[in-house]
Amino acid sequence: MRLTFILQDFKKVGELTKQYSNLPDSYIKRSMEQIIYRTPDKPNYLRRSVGKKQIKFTENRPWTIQSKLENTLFTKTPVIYVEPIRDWSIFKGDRVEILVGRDKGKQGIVIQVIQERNWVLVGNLNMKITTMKMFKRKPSTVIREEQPLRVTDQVSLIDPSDMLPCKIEWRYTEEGEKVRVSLRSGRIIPIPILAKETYDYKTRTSYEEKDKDTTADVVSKITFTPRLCTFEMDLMDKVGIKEDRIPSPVYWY
Amino acid sequence: MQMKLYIQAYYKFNPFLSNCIRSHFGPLLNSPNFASFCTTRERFNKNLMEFFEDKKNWGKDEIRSGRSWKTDELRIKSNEDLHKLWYILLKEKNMLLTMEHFYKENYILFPSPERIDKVEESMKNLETVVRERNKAYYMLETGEDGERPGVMVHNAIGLPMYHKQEQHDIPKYENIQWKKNNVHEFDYEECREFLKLYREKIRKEDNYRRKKNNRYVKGLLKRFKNVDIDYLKEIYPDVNVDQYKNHDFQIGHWEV
Amino acid sequence: MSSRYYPIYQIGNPQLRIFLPNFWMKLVKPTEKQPPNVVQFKVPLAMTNYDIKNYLQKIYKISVMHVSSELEDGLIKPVFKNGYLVKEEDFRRAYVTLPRGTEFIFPELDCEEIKTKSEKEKEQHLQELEASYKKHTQQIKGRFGLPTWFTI
Amino acid sequence: MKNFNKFTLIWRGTEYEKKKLKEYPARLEVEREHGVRHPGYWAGNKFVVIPEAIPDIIVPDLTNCQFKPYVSYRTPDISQGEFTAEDLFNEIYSEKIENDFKQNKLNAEGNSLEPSEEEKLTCTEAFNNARKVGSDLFSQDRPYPTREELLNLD
Repeated sequence: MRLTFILQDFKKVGELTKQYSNLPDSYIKRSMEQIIYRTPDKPNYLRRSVGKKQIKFTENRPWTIQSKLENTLFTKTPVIYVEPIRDWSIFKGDRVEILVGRDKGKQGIVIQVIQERNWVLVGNLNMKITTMKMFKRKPSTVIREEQPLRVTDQVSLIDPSDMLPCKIEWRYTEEGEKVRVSLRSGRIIPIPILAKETYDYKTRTSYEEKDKDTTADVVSKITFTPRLCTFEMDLMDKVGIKEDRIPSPVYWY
Repeated sequence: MQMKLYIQAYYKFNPFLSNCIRSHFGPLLNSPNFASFCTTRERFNKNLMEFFEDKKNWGKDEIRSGRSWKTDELRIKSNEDLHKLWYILLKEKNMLLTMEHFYKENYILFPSPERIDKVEESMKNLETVVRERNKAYYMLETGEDGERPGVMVHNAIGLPMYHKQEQHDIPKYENIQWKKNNVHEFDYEECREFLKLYREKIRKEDNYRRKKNNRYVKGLLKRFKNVDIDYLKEIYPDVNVDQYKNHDFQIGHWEV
Repeated sequence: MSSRYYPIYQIGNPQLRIFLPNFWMKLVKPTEKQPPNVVQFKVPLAMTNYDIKNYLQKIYKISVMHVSSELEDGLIKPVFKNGYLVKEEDFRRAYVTLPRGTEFIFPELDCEEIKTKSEKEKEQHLQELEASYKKHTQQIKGRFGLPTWFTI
Repeated sequence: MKNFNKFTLIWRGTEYEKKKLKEYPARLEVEREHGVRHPGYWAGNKFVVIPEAIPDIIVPDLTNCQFKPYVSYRTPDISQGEFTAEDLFNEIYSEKIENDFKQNKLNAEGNSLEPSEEEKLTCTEAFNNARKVGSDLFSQDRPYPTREELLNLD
């Protein structure tokens, strides 16, 4: 797991969300920005584009349709102040105490991390209740949704030794591993297994291989042996094409 | 065997006599050796249907797939394997593009479009590995990198531009036509005013960005009490953070 | 066959060979009525007719009799109502004729099935909700406001 | 939209418009570059095809190929550095040079007295061998000028 990351810009997608989604960077970028026109890649054009490049990050992930509906072309994106954090310390699956609001003092487990806004969702706590009204003689329903909590001051990690909230620090062990340590008791708080979970698999070994996936044995097989030839020369030998004509010299300019 | 070859040759040069041949040598033609010359409807449909996805996946909301190939994984593979993989990826890309168009025409969302990016990424990685190998050979034997060269030159207006060089059969000083079309020199006195304004534009943009950062840092200090100031200085080196740290109107509602 | 640089030809030069072609091809439903052995493709602008023929014959093993292609402009359309115009990318449309007697029928998607599938799921969910609501109302007949566990 | 004016015109329109275009030939000179590379040359109005210039694709046999377009997440992490000229040298020449040095088969200049086939290759021969293939050439992506390059224009 990559723990060393820097959220340098408030416009960028967080590293943890990328890790969870397992999507290529180019796709996230493509789905986020709504560009209407881009100048062609030719020397007589400067690199310009027309369209919307920023979006407002919310609980909806930036590549989904919901976020596209929120950020249409002609909506203004407000400036959102996000406190920069050097080392992210709360992960999915952590036990956490809420310090603010209606559920103050209750403990719960983190379901989701929204790194772009320094937010965290705690399971079955800090809920908002909304009623969907009657429509076409259908019965009305009540929906409960978790509301986000700020990582920096609205939530704190729990020390496993006495189950009370504590402040933490990142330190190195003798073996060189980077670990979280609670300042009060000096105990290591291990990173939960749920933090490694992604959209496609729970753990790597339990991943189900799909129809169009190359198996692990084929990928990790070494077949390359260096020879004094280029890629094309090697293939010509293998296919069995012989060529004697030598190209005449040219001027490059 | 001779009979087969004879029919093959005959059929090859007279494709429109197929009916006559089929009536006589029908069972022979259906053998696998004749597959390349077979003109039944099934045969062609099969090959063209490679442009489409498997029919069992049609109309699904989501089609799961693995990740793209990394450069480190491709560096292990031999040239022959890379050659084969390229064509597999190319076929997959063509299939995805046709399916994307196909769904678009029917007004339905294309399921999991990130597959296109995955395939393109692995094609890009494969190309870099091939280029590395070619470069190693050329640098060892000839001392040059064997690729198409390019140079940074100045435009006729005076702006820097990357020129990708081309092959020619006559030297540069003889080629008058090329000189007319490609001007890589500029008169400084003529372009002076334009360049002055262009520089001003860049500096104005920089200034705008700096001011924006300043405003943002002010806002951060106003809202959050325990900001990591050393880290803030690292991220925004242009902004004078100490100036805003203890400013009067930046202090928030909390007790000092 | 690729968007990379081809070396120029001078007399006595070797054959131009391409190992890693990077042009794409889209099979497209024909816009107008056509004979059954003609197939339409969308290809990049830089592709020639020779390229298209070789591409299909060697990579997909399809025997091609004739290829003709034409350039087509991308659609010009407004971004929103009465807004500014934007042009999509240009492309080349290729008409490929297969040998006589062969046919290619363009497959069709059952759009209605897919569209109704999601609606059906929604309806099912609502029906279940309605059933549970009816059950609930019958249980607490005559004593509204009391919780559900307050029954025998 | 500003950029819309940048798109160039092509020959189309009614007869009246075409006549007008003929009066102002400056507009006709503008042509779009499609990037098409014709396999041949123009002799007057006739196009002569050169069979060597028609690109020939070399396709491998894909039957019984175990590769597929995606990779399963089960694969262990593989780390392999870039393949450089130094690696190639170590693989091909270094052993022979060591052996020759031990057996005193080296010149005063450092060349071996009994050179192998690879050592006999000259610079131009090696270059010609590589270009004999007649393949297309890779090129670097066009770098965009940096801010410093744009500011220091002299």
